Amino acid sequence: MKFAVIVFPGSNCDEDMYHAVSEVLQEEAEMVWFEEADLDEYDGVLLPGGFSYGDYLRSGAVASVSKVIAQVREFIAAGKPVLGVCNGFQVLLEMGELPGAMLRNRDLKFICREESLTVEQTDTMFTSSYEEKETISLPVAHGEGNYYCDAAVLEKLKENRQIAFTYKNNPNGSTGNIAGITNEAGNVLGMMPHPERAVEELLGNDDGLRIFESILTHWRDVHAVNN
Amino acid sequence: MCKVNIYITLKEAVLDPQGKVISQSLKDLEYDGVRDVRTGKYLQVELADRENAEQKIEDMCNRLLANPVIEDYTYTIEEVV
Amino acid sequence: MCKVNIYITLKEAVLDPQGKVISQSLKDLEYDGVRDVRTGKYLQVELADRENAEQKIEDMCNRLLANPVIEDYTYTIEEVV
Amino acid sequence: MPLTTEWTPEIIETEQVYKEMGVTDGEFAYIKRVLGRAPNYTELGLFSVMWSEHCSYKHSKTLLKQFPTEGKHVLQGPGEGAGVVDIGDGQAVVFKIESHNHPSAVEPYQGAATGVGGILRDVFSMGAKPIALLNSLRFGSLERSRVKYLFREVVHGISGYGNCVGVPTVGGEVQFDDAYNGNPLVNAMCVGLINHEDVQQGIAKGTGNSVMYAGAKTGRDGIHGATFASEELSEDSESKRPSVQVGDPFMEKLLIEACLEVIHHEALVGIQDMGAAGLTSSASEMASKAGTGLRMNLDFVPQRETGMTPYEMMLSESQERMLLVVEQGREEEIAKVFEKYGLEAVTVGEVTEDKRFVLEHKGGTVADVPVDSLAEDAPVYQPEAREPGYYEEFRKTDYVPGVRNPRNVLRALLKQPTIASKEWVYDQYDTMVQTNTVVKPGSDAAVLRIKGTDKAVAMTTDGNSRYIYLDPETGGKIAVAEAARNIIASGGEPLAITDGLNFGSPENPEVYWQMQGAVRGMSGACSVLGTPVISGNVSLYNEAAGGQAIYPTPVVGMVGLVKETSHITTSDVKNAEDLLYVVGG
Ligand SMILES: Nc1ncnc2c1ncn2[C@@H]1O[C@H](COP(=O)(O)OP(=O)(O)O)[C@@H](O)[C@H]1O
Repeated sequence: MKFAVIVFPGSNCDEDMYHAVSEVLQEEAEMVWFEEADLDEYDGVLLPGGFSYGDYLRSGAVASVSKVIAQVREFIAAGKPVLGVCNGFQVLLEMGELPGAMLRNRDLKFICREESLTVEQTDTMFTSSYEEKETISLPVAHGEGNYYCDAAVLEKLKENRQIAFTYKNNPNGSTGNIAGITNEAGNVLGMMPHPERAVEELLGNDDGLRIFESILTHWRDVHAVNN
Repeated sequence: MCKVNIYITLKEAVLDPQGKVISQSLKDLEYDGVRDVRTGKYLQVELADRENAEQKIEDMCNRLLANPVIEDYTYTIEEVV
Repeated sequence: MCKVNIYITLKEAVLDPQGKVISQSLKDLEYDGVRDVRTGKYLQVELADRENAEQKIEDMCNRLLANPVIEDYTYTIEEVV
Repeated sequence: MPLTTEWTPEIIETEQVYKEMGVTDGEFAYIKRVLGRAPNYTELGLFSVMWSEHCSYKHSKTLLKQFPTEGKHVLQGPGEGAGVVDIGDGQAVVFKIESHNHPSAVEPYQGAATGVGGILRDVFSMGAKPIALLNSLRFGSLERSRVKYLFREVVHGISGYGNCVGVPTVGGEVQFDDAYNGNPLVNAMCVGLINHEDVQQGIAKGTGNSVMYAGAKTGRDGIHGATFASEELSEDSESKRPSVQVGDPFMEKLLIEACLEVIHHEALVGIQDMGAAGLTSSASEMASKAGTGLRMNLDFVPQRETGMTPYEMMLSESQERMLLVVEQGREEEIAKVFEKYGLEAVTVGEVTEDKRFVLEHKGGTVADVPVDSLAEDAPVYQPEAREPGYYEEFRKTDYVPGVRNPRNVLRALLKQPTIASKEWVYDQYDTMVQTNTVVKPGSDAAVLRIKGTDKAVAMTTDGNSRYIYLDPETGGKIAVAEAARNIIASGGEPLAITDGLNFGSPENPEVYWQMQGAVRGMSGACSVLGTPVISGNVSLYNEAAGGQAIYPTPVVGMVGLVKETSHITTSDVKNAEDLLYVVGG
């Protein structure tokens, strides 16, 4: 499977994402500068964390109207997997590919620490390697991770089973304790916690690896069928 | 040339923790009459041209400057000669 | 009661990195006439009392809301009955 | 005479305008001798910043000479942007500490943020990829609302800048004491990783080569910052407030990427950041180090504001700027690298043979001085030292703490902000970005693995200013020893240190006595432990309005090598019923 890690000016978890996929998962990955992108040759798109365009104006806002975005939309429309982590999630929200918006953390501070999460959905291409309702731990690192949507949208997210992860101890004020959601079609996952920071025992946590393994498993299944 | 002032505020339904913190700090500083504080953004945009400014500005706000899920905006235009 | 609108802007000589990025992004979106963007804060403060509002607001701005080292502020007061 | 007008040489002399710029009568006479005439306003500006304490170390040079600076691992000692230490396999670590005390006292968010930005540039201008940030902070009593505000905003500024550029902040220390009520200390340290062959130098070699300016445009911000940093804080600082700069971490991130790419370009001859004293210090130091001269046309300097004078451009401390020397005729190639990141790189001058520093503006020559006179000939002072009365007093008493109820004492100690958990601080720092952080804040030293190897580096900042106040020499030893213990307890072997010397006015003999003692103690400990000093920073005149000096506060930043990741050890208790031992004195 071949992943594209999209690099916006200011992205800073791009190399971490690349490392997780290429060194740890041992799959093919390339860093793709937002201006030079041709996404046709990739099987999965990873929107990394960081501070695209310095997070000026609103996190992810400027990136969401930048050059590569039209191609990302096509990629999504084609049903291929797109994972947005932290700033990547914010970009997906600003693009309108996922519902809701991100506000500043309730306590107005950046927070960086491990958080306990509940895996709410396991029948997605991103979470199939987890157990339903399993508790996992992933690091968060964000200043604007307070997920907002109105009651109607929240209802719909629940109904469609789009909530992938929730926080056990809501660190930022997110509506419905939401840590990650998928789109209706199920091929886009946006999440604030950083799975790519939790893929190695040496760094104390590898709970995040199974997200990448799930994507890979799904891709292999689809491919096996197609072949 | 014209100068546009854009005021972006959080929708009323959206909590404004920063506003609350400021409001509390003002009370701590013993400004008794403070009832409520809401925070927003103020953008000053200079356009080369007055023509179609309204339309351009609204377009910019909808596409980039404001996020309609959480924010409202208003603006004023000042012609400069 | 009165509503006060406070506009806090960076002093002219102070760098505004946000404004620069926004301005560039608008240009990339082909809004050609954009000459300059400066960003600031917009605060809406509700006071119980119109009396001495000017003095109170200036005092608040100097002490807490604005940092005179890098920011300027202006405000308008609207009486509400 | 206010500095808002650019006075003529005659008025500068007769009205002693130079004093406003911190130049003494003696120094002015010396400048006149060097030039054979009175300096014009721009030239005086150049001398005043280059001869400020911050740039010239005129009151501390003789002390710094005492530090051991050589050792088998040292590849580059003091003298460049940062020091370089070998860690095997053709790799090295690059590190330095830098203070931003005065700016942080007046605009804590930006002061701290730009402090982080500055130390990052010192490291990546050496060609190293910044892999970690640390800091060392001192504040007054948290009971004071102003101190609370400073504390909150400084931490916010460090996190705002460091998190955005994507360099993890992995360690630091915070101490609260009334001694810092009027003058907080904000020291930032950066550690970078580099391959030996990539180490850059800030030199302007090769007559005819081009001098290029890259990064942010120059504005009027921070004019006279270096002079400002070399004075006591006073009521007058209010009027100098616009001298605070605003940082743009987004620009810095792009600059890091572009510079780490450009160092592999063979057309690059030298590179240096524009730190304190901006264009003046970077340009004159690069030429002076190479034994060349430099001619710049200021019309080409990218300017953020209109109508800037040569004086303003040369003294501006606008952030996120770099100066490069590039082979003649290959400027385009270099500019292309920056362009990819949306950055501007333009030619502003050339390297000359005549060892002069010449500035042109609007068709005329606006400054022409010997380059070494700026960068090397600053006066060196040997201040007077006097043992303070308190020291004699302290030595007479034999203090024995009276502990009646150990439980209460322990509780009271744990409640001290200086001792209590610093989670509130480091939770706001991205400690994990770059995914190398094996040991995060909260243990003895931070430990980062080096990808592609089984090695790791341990790093820490330490310094207990109370000890140093009570006995500078012993306190200085303790600071180095504590840092070494932290490294060793984490599984590392101490390699070298960077030091941040924060003191009051060196012109106060009692303060100078503290400086002497602390440096003697640190030097001694460094020699014994085999950890040479490879870089550092001096921040003097840390005094509140009214002349109350801070505690003498040298800070030690130490880096160690962990040979195998299996050696990494953390300080937390692992299992119930494990035995605890006390080892050593
Ligand atoms: N206290 C110190 N101990 C050792 N070296 C020092 C000390 N202070 C400054 N230096 C060294 O002197 C050189 C110049 O320092 P400085 O002017 O602070 O650097 P920069 O111009 O990069 O800010 C640097 O190489 C620095 O490491």
